[in-house]
Amino acid sequence: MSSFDPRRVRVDTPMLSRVVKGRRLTYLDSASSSLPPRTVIEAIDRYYSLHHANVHRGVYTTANEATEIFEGARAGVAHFLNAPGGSDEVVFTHGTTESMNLLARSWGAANLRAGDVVLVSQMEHHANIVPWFQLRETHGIEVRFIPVGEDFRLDLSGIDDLMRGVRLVSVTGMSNVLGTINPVAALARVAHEHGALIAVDGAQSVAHLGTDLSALDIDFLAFSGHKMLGPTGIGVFWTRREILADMPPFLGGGGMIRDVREDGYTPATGPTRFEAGTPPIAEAAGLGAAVRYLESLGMDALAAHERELTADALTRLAQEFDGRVRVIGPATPEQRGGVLSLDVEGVHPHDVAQILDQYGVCVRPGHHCAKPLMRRFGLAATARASFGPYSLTADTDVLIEALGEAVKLFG
Amino acid sequence: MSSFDPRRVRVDTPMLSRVVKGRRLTYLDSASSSLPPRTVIEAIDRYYSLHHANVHRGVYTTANEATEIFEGARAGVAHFLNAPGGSDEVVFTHGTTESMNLLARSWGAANLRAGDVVLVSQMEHHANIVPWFQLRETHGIEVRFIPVGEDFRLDLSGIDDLMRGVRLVSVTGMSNVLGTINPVAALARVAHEHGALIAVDGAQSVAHLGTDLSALDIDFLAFSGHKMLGPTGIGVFWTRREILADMPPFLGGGGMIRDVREDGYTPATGPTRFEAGTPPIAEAAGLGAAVRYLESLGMDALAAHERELTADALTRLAQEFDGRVRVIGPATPEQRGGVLSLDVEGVHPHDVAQILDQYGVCVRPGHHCAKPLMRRFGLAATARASFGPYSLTADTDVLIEALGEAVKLFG
Amino acid sequence: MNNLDDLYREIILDHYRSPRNRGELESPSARVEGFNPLCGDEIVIYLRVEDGVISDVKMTGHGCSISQASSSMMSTAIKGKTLEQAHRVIDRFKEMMTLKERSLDEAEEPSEPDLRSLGELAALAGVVKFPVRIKCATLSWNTLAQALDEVESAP
Amino acid sequence: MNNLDDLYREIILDHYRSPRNRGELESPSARVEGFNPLCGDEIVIYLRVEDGVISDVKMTGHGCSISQASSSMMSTAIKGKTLEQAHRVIDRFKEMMTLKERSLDEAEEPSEPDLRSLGELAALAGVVKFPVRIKCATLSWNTLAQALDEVESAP
Ligand SMILES: Cc1ncc(COP(=O)(O)O)c(C=O)c1O
Ligand SMILES: Cc1ncc(COP(=O)(O)O)c(C=O)c1O
Repeated sequence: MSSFDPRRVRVDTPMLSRVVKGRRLTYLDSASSSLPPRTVIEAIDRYYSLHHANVHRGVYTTANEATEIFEGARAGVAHFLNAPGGSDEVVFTHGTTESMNLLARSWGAANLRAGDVVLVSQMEHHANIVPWFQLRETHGIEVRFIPVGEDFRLDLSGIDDLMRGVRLVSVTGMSNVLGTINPVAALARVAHEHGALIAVDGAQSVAHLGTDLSALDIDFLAFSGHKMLGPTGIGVFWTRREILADMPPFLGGGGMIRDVREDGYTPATGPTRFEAGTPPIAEAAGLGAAVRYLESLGMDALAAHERELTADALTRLAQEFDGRVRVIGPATPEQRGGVLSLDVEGVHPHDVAQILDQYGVCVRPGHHCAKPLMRRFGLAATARASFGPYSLTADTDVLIEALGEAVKLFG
Repeated sequence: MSSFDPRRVRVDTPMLSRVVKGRRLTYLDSASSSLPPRTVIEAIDRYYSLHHANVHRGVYTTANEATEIFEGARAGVAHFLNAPGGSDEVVFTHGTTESMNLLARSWGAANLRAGDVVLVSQMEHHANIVPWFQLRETHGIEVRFIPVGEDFRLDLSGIDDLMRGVRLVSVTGMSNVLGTINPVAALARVAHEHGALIAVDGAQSVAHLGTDLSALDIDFLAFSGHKMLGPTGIGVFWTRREILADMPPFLGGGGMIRDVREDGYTPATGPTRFEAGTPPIAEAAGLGAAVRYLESLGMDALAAHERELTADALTRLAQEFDGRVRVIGPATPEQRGGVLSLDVEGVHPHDVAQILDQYGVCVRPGHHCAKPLMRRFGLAATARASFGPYSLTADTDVLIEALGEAVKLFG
Repeated sequence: MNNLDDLYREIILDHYRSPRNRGELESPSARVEGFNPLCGDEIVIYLRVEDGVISDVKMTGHGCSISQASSSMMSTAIKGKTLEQAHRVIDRFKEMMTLKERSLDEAEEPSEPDLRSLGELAALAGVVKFPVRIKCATLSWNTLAQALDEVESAP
Repeated sequence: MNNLDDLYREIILDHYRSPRNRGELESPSARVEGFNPLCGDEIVIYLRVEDGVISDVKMTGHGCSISQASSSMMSTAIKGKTLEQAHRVIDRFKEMMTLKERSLDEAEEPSEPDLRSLGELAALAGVVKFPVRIKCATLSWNTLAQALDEVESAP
């Protein structure tokens, strides 16, 4: 056991006091969205009650306070990521999805020509697929997929062939369906050797493993606040200062300009260029509190905790159900996170989730926005259970109890 | 006096208890961002504490609750706007700015050809200018400006000439600098007579005047939550159901698809097609509470209240300062909202705002993201005071007291 | 676990495990696809209509027990029926499924006469207590309605 | 209103009302533009440097009292000075303006020796109590530093 105490986190998390169907909530859907601690909720509340104002260009006291909270959150995120260039590399977006679109439509549209290849993987979330398909339509790029092997890991055996013509490798740090943790550092080396850049979809990996950008030699990173104990409506796009400086604007509007005349406009410099319109200010207050909270827990301890839970759950699911409950993902806890995609023999994932709800257990049925991956394994859907900092082995107990009912009911 | 009571609103608004420089806050920056009432803050708090989960595809109890809150907010907004097609016409975005970009890049890119004209006005916010400039770069459209007359109103004398080649008229319902309320219904008639469509930037008008979409024959509407007592990070794009059905997707990612294969994707139908990624869920909870609150106040009463305050302020500013404080905007309270852009002779707006802050008065100096308009009137900046539902004539008293100090200090 | 039993009646599980009328029809009078974007359920209905009578019906697709059982039970309920009769079954079934909208706070059991006229299909009445599942139960019915439209509007 | 008096010293208001060295220079040794995106302040500095001495300086642009007074006072402080001396003035001025970073909680008055060596410019010391205005005060100085760079790196 690490020194990290999930029970403290539970006390901090108001949602875990919810009672559903007469049972305390067994929240196993952190891969979809995590439960924010009170400190995050209060940061938002306090912002709206005491410091709310639009940011930038404000001179009055509360506008300065709002700006300090907003820019303080940016600095907090830069610290959390250990970003080599500090705050000037942190762009606030509205989520991983917007961050990936920003990457495709700003950097991608400016730097990729017809025939250039973007290499993604078969286990990507749609957020790291559809924007590239859209760029294919407008700019004629090629989108190529790294296959996923039977072991639920990237099959890199043909990587040299795959890299032909590749200008950007864009992969998820950790699969939101399989739990697979990808070898990002190795992929970064390969990409750079081939003169390509590398983007990481960090929606899961930043939240559950942490990311040290000064140690990891990547070029772009995207993630969401709501998956890391923060609020909805905010995300981050990170890239190195030199790259950011050359990226053309994405969305147009107030804030992202230096000048607008009737005959044209001049974009602003720095992260501002990509933050058109009133930014997510209260959300930044919440995200700032979330990264402080995560830092207080320690990302390593948190990852170790989830690894332990996963190892325990993998073992017990195998023991209890004798093959009737299959986990779609790596069977060993090494190099995988706390995401358990369940395939219950003879029971549709929708029904699994429905039965589990009767026990207050929250799992998510569906394709988890990863249809190419589901197709690869011949599945329409899975029932996905996923852990967070507040998860306990007791959650696995209830999961197993409820799964037992599902198996029994459907005989 | 209308039956509407701003004092009740003040009691409901936590920010108005703030004390700054030993003075109670005199908040005159609602055109930038409005102060949310407790009911909005609590809706967000309650959402995160009791009902937080990712929406859609959820089967478990709290995921259903979250979905109901989110879709309930959509229905609430549809009701607030009296949208003829109901919720199916309401797309949640992250603000007016994103809504205008969605309009330009989805409808605009699909329907406008090189040489087609988008007619905006000289008093537009950058959010309704820069996206069209960007479309000019990529699609070769022409962006034409309706001039603003010396009376600070649209000069429509040459409208027939201006309409040549126009496919879309896109104007603000109310200027965020001048307070001018534009004749949207008349412009809609002109646009439709010429076979063009009309979009309204409702950032100010929806919040301060209200919009009845069943009475107003417009085609597109964009606005922001944070300007109408709601949260940051959410906005709305509205269009008629038939138009929405034919619009191609905007951003790509999860949620906006029906299917994704390795060789392509099929977009979803309805508002969902434009809501890529995890949407602003807590923000929708807050916006839902905001529209309920605004409906309880009554938009007509609210508009009347702000009109009274404006009439009073216009008169008193003229009396007190004998021309040294000029209001850049219509001099009569008819057809104008509660936005007072001040030009204080010999005192830079930045200094005006700084001195006013000493009195706890919040006004915003700058170009208010309307540089073409500022240029039109030969100004680099103004100090803008703007009213909200909680404003009182007592706020104008403090404003005048503080302006007196500014005038005195700079002699 | 009273609630679960309401949803997963034995007859539903039986239709789920052994769906009736699975398969495709060659040159059908109508072939219509249905899709529930929320949970990914898919259905394809093939109808053969002769002299105003649904002489054969087959279905493919995948989905949860509720959507699969509902479509299976539907197929037995409409096979051999006139178009007119099929419309009536659809109406009655959808009426049963919209009870929730009538009594929003608490989904009541439908009254007896409704249920009797629906036969086996009455087993799906418990679905109204699980509002998210209503779409699962109605998918095949909406798709059938479309198929009937197609047949009726054919030249 | 003690605070306001700290910011708006009489000498600042004087320079704001009657800015020194306004205008342009023909064929200057350096012409550099500065811009504060936050409040829109703009400045253009023209330098004439002869034999390592700033023989003339002119400025155009617009901005608030602090930015205008700061640039006006700067122009009188550097005119006739060697490049070397100008650099020293810049350093001392920026030191005064970064006090806030040293004592974050409460901006202290700079210590006496610093102030004396700055002459008139010491009047701007109060700006550190208004953190948002520091950028107004330093805009012209950063622009000047760029202009000196340009002169010094000229072939
Ligand atoms: C008229 C107008 N349009 C657009 C906007 C932009 O709104 P947002 O910054 O919320 O996207 C604003 C507010 O700044 C506005 O006043
Ligand atoms: C790996 C991965 N990428 C991207 C996303 C999209 O994140 P969001 O919906 O917050 O934009 C998710 C979460 O759904 C994810 O798990």
